[in-house]
Amino acid sequence: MNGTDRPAAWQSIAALAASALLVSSVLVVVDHFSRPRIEAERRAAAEALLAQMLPGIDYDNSLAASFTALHPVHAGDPNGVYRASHKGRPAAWVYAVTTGQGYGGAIELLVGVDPAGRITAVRVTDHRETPGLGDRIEAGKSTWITQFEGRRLGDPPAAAWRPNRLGGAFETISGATITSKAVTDAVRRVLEYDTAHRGDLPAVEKGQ
Amino acid sequence: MFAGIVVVTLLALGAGAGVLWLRRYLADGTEKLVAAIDNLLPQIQCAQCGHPGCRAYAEALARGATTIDRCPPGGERTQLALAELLGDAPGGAPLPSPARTHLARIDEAACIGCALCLPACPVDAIVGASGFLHTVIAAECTACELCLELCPVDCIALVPRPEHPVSTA
Amino acid sequence: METAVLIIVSTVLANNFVLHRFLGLCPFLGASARLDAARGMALATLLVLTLASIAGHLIFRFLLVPFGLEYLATLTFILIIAALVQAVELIVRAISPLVQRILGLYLPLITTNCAVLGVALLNVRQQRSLLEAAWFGFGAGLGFAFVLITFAALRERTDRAPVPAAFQGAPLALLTAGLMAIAFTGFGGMAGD
Amino acid sequence: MTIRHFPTAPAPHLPPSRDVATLMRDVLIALVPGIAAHAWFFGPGIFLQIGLAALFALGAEALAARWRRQSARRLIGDYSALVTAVLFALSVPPLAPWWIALIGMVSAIWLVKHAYGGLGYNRFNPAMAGFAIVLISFPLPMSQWLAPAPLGAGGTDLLEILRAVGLGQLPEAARWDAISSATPLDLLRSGRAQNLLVSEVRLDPVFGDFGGHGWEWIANWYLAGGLWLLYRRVINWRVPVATLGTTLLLTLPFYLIDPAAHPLPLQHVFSGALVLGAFFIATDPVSGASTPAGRLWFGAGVAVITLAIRRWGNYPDGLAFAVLTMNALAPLIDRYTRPRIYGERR
Amino acid sequence: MLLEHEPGEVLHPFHGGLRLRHYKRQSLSSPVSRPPLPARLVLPLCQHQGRAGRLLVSPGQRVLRGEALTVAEAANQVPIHAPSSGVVRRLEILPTIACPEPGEPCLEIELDGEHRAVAPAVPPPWRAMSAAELQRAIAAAGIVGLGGAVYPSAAKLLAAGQEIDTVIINGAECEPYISCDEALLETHPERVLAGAGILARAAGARRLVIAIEKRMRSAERKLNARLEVTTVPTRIVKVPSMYPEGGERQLTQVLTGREVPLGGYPQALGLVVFNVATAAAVADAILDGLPLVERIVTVTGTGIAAPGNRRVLLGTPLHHLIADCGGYRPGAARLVCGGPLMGEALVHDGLPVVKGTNCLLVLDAGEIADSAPVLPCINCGECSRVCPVQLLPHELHWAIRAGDLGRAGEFGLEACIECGCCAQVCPSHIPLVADYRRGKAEIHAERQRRAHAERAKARYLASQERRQAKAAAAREAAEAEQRLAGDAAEAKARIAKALDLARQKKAKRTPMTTPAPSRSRHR
Amino acid sequence: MSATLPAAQALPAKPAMPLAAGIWRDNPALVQLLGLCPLLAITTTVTQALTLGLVTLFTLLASNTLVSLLRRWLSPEIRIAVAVLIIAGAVSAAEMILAAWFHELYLRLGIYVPLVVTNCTILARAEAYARHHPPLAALRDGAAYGVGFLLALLLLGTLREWLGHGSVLRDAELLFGPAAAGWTIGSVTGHRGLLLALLPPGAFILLALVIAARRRLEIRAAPRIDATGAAQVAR
Ligand SMILES: Cc1cc2nc3c(=O)[nH]c(=O)nc-3n(C[C@H](O)[C@H](O)[C@H](O)COP(=O)(O)O)c2cc1C
Ligand SMILES: Cc1cc2nc3c(=O)[nH]c(=O)nc-3n(C[C@H](O)[C@H](O)[C@H](O)COP(=O)(O)O)c2cc1C
Ligand SMILES: Cc1cc2nc3c(=O)[nH]c(=O)nc-3n(C[C@H](O)[C@H](O)[C@H](O)COP(=O)(O)O)c2cc1C
Ligand SMILES: Cc1cc2nc3c(=O)[nH]c(=O)nc-3n(C[C@H](O)[C@H](O)[C@H](O)CO)c2cc1C
Ligand code: SF4
Ligand code: SF4
Ligand code: SF4
Ligand code: SF4
Ligand code: FES
Repeated sequence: MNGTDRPAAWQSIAALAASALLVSSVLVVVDHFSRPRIEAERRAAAEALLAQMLPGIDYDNSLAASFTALHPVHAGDPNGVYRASHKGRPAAWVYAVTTGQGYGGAIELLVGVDPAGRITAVRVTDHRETPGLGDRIEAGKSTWITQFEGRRLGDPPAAAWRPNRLGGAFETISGATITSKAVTDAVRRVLEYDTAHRGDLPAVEKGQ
Repeated sequence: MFAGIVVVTLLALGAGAGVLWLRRYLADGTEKLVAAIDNLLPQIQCAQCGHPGCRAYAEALARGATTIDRCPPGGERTQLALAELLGDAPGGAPLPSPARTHLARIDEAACIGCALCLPACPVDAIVGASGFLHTVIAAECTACELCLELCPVDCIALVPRPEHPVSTA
Repeated sequence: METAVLIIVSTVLANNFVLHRFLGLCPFLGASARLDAARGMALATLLVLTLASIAGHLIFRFLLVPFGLEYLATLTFILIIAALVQAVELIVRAISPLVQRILGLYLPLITTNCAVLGVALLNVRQQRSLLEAAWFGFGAGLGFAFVLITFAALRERTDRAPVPAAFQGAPLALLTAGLMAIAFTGFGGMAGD
Repeated sequence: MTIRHFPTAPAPHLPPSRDVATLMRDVLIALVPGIAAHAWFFGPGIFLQIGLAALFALGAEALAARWRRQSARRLIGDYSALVTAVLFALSVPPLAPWWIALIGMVSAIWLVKHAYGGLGYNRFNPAMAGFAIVLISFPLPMSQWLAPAPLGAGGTDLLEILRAVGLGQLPEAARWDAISSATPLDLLRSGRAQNLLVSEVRLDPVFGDFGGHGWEWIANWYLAGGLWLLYRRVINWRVPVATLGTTLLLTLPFYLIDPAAHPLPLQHVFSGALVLGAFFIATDPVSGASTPAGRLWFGAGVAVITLAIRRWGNYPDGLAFAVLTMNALAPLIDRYTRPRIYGERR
Repeated sequence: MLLEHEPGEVLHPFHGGLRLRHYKRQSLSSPVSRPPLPARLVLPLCQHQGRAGRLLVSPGQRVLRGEALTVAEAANQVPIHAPSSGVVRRLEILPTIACPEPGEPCLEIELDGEHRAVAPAVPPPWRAMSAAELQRAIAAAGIVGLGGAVYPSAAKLLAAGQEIDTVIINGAECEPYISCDEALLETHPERVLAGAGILARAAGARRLVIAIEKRMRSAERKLNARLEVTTVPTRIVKVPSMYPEGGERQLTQVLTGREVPLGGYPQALGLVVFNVATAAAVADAILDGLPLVERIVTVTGTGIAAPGNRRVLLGTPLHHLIADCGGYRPGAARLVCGGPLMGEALVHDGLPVVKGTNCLLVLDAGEIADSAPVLPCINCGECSRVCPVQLLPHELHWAIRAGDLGRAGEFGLEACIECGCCAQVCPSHIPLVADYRRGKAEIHAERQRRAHAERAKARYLASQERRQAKAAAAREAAEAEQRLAGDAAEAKARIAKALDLARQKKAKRTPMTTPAPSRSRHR
Repeated sequence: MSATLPAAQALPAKPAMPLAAGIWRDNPALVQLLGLCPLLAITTTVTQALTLGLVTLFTLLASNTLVSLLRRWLSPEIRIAVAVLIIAGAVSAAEMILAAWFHELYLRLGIYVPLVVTNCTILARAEAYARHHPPLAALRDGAAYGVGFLLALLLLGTLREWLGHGSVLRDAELLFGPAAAGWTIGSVTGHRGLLLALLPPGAFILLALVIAARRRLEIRAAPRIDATGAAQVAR
């Protein structure tokens, strides 16, 4: 560190710090301009998925903010719920549930239910099923998952809440009977839970 | 808002200072590396690498002051071994060594016994004394060629080593 | 402990960093031509990945989050990784010149190994705790080391085969990586991500 | 007296005792009983699959020979492509459409074998790599198995088989009952997911005495063929013994502790591809380990991974993946299991 | 070292090996005879592992049978003797079995057909001789191992500091076709026993084990009938026929259950192994004063009209010998010196018989494997299953093909005994042993280079030191005499100039045309 | 923090025809095998490939220009450290912009956007070229190599999307706005393609085939480049 052509240690550090200063200044500016938009986008993205769950339902609260964790007692009980409200009155419920009966492991689902107990939509949020077979439960991969819309307990009757491959009323994904059954079962369980416990759920508070 | 600038700058300062501090306070283990490199060199001591002897070349390599392709006697073999040790890519191929195949021979009829070649041989392979005939010890000559240019009567030449030395008397 | 096992099964087998997450491919291809080189690289990366995972977590939690500076994660992480790599190199050199000889060459290369930055960023995005982050970094390193060493031993054999000209070198290495990835597909589903 | 000249050659100067083509031919012969049993239980579809796979494999081999400027006759004459084709065909469902064989064989022969330099140089088992590639790419046709003969009516009709394989149309009548039926391993898995007891799962008619119905008999015939290969010294005892032994060893404790929740160890051995794999697939010399101890490790590894995938993985059977994984590890295993040299102190 | 059992009391297995069909009957059916004297003999000066001795004769000189032609002056030298009487014609480089191209220094003797011998120096009774005297006598008779290794037999006994406890006589002739040892045992069992006894005494051993193959029943009977000839306790052991049981390491393991240490010799275990023919040659030398000038050679194979064993003078041309065995059959396609597994194919039959020549094998086209194409190694592991040294022959093959000698060394290349088992069973028909020979030669050359470099380094350091000392002395002297410090600087300048000149010359020699590294290592 | 560049990455500067070098002869992805992680990870659709390619191009341009501008002030001690800082800054800026205006794409690309920092091509261009050349030349060099990388991404993206999904340019609206929704060629849903192409093993294998094909073209064009020569070209 003593030759004339090599800078002293403090000089190197200073140069480094100076460039760090410059670079971070630029980033601070970029952040200043992009931050509001990013946050808006982030919120919108979170809402968008939940909004998919409630087609045709009017609500005026933030679904993402309305989440309440539930404590499953039995296997198949939902582990959380989003509550939609319209003008202060409950408009719909979106249950989050996990079933362990998938082919490759746990399948996580959202099940939307309207006040009449009818399913508004079902979406898979996470799963480990075989690509090409079980993964057709994803909305983006096939329309299979939409067949639950409008169904409710009793329609079809409880005995027929299973894939047609197993003698039920629902379509089966070919080559993935197990997956189909797991999802069908899980949806039925949510409806049963909804019927039994909806009254116990806390109401949507103001400002949520 | 300025927190970002401060944090990054401080971090850069801290990291830079820390590394420099470490560098200053910790010794390094170059010695062993030099020994390892030296061990791979052909020990012909011909100085064709531009350093006075193999050890000096090893030191230069350990410092990173030169490249691994400077030793012609070592040839491709040495270069690959050095590349392996030092993690460099083998570069241009140096000239292959004549060492295995050749040795210096003094034409005894022409030698005038000037002894000029004596000090040039890095491995003391030339025996003789001023005014007497000189010879090269075949077993020791590394064919480095250092002696060739020094002979005033051009009596030293590199010749192929006899392949099957027949040891009949 | 169970988390640790799950994380390690996941990072080594089911979601291997190199074969399924595509992190650290440059050294995977670059340092796998010889087995001993691969061993050195594997060890060095294992060390740095674990340390970087922890350091990244600490910086994020105690420096960036309190000031709302999450957007500076990339910048600060790369800074800290580079310093870390240098520091590790210097310390190793001081403690044992021998280990330095084994690791020394590879340490500087690690700065540009995207697995290191990747592991720090993934920790943040997947909101791991400090302990989880440490295991994750370690598991990622193990996964990297495992496939790197295996791959290097394989390449010692493929290198001596009469491979068609168009496939020599990189294409064959990538093909091999692809077949290893196929083999590892079997482990899919064995652990979460 | 004139001096007479002779052409020279390196020692030894005895006629060779065996050659590669004989080895491969022996493997093919040893597979015959198993194939016959397969046809008996699952109908003649298997012959069609073997024919198609062989056709594509030899075609691919011939083209590769042309590109690599080698003699196609010599390449095909070593029969190794045929072995690859037959083992592949035995792994796919008998009603799989023809392009499964095409894609599987072309990738096996070109990508897995010739890109690496051809016979002797491939680092992965071509048949298993080809199988894994089509399994991952086309899970649907690859998971549609026929029920074994006494259980299902469909599938044995030649015309329907031709339609299924040629056009990808599954037989109408049999669509739900005989085709796409779960194999015993599938049932064990789904049973476990639903917390059923093994005894309950085993009530399903696809189960036989100790393996899957039909499957167990096919496996028995593979076993017979495998033993013949052992007798002929085509394969070394270490890989099959290690594979099957490890399977039994690993599953026995579970069964002893809780027979209701865990299948009989023999069940593990005789369902799926384990017997075929232990004698014919894990024994592929080229892509396997070659040291004596290494072969034991290789076989044990195949068994452990197969069982782990059956238990925790995404696929009902894991043999192909297990073999491929161990293929990748084989050079490393070889490296660390060098036998002690005569006179060497350890 | 205590052994649980005496050597040969209990037999032990060795790893690998081959059970081969033997084709010995063909050559054993006729008695051992002598071919007629040839017109001239060609004697390579060096017929063993080591160096030739100093030449004692000059062209034109007349020599008698048994007369020494060279004399040993160092431990690794062994003399040769004239097998018959005649005139030394020339000393020239001539093709030999060891070096067919270009050849090695040989003496050519034109025989006079009289076959006159030197008057045998009447040897003292051997029981009166000390071990050292016996060793000297064995050395002077030019005796080397006739089992194939042609290592000087006396040198084996000299092995410093090692107590020899048992002498093993190796009659386990395990290669197919070769039958010269069995023929010897059949015709001269007492010679073998006598030689064995002398060797035991020369070695200071207290036990003798004679190992023969299981099927040599009649030889066993004959040996047992004459056991009194030896003077130490003697055990005749029949070992199962399993190639390469005749290898001394394998034989040691079979007889004692112990392995010869890697890189060592049986002497390390207190054993020394000699071939039966070596023992008989010792008897000839010590009892009759006849040095090693002839040996029994098996001439056999499907390409030979009348296979048989012949007692042949060293230096006899091979074609002379073959003619004596009825000549070639029509299909003869390959001429091999040695057995089918270890033997070397010869280019022509004009080469002379030497001490190590135990068998001439002529095979017809149907029996050789030329038609079988060489395929790549399929990793089948058969080779390692049969390798008696427990090597991984295919790994050696890969390492050598890849030019990675270090790797080959790690895998034990130098422990390979070149028995050929691996190549015999290889389904891909890879000539593995040829690879190993090449690899060993390269390792040997590399080791020579290394040793040379080490010496050069030492000499360089010494010269540096001396020069510095001289420079320092010169400086001191200069200072003392108040002269300009000229010498040292001048010397330095001279060296610098030398370096410069060399470098310039180097530069002139460029541009370099060396090809780039040839192996394609992708990275 | 001055990491030494490995020899193989400090590439010789070839001033002539930078565009040809960047795209074909020294293509950073296909020949130098740099930045393979993003190349393999995100090329399941053309849209993603294009986005990441543009981010990389942007970063290369920014870093090459800035390093070239600063080249007189950068001492060897800190040169690389500063270059890394600049690159990280550029990438962070790009990341924020992406997050703000192309949020869905930002989510899909995940950590591979910030990982552009560790794409060695960028540092290699800064080290090998930008620090010796004036800004305009450095810019041109950055453009050549950036476009080369972008084209490799696009090629692999097209192959994988086409084989795996049976479409090209699906989800284009995420990058180009709603108007692009109709740009998709081929079917969007329901197609059962070669699933392997979309999965990690397929990515490796397809890249291997692309590189082999490129190699083959090269061997064809110059028949005298033998096997070893070709192997050396592609490290
Ligand atoms: C490679 C492979 C992947 C599979 N993946 C799934 C899956 O994701 N979901 C599922 O329910 N079954 C899966 N299976 C199980 C089979 O498809 C099984 O035959 C099925 O559960 C029963 O057949 P079916 O659905 O046609 O009646 C898979 C099977 C294989 C061979
Ligand atoms: C593979 C192999 C086979 C051998 N076979 C025999 C044999 O059959 N008979 C024999 O006497 N020596 C055989 N030898 C030589 C022995 O190892 C040993 O050198 C010899 O018996 C020592 O006796 P000698 O020095 O008297 O020749 C063989 C060597 C090798 C490497
Ligand atoms: C099915 C089978 C199992 C065997 N198991 C063993 C065993 O466990 N241990 C053993 O030493 N030999 C066993 N053998 C004997 C071997 O075939 C062989 O004789 C011996 O182990 C040497 O093997 P190698 O020639 O491959 O080295 C077995 C043979 C067979 C056919
Ligand atoms: C005992 C034995 C088992 C074999 N097993 C396989 C196999 O599982 N898969 C395969 O493709 N080829 C197999 N082959 C054939 C051949 O070895 C294989 O195609 C090579 O990998 C091609 O280089 C086998 C050959 C033998 C002798
Ligand atoms: S060129 Fe090689 S041999 Fe000569 S001095 Fe230099 S290092 Fe030694
Ligand atoms: S004799 Fe000449 S060529 Fe030989 S080592 Fe000495 S100086 Fe070099
Ligand atoms: S020749 Fe060497 S490697 Fe081959 S079997 Fe004999 S000892 Fe083993
Ligand atoms: S016997 Fe031949 S083919 Fe088999 S492993 Fe040995 S060398 Fe390879
Ligand atoms: S791009 Fe991931 S390590 Fe280089």
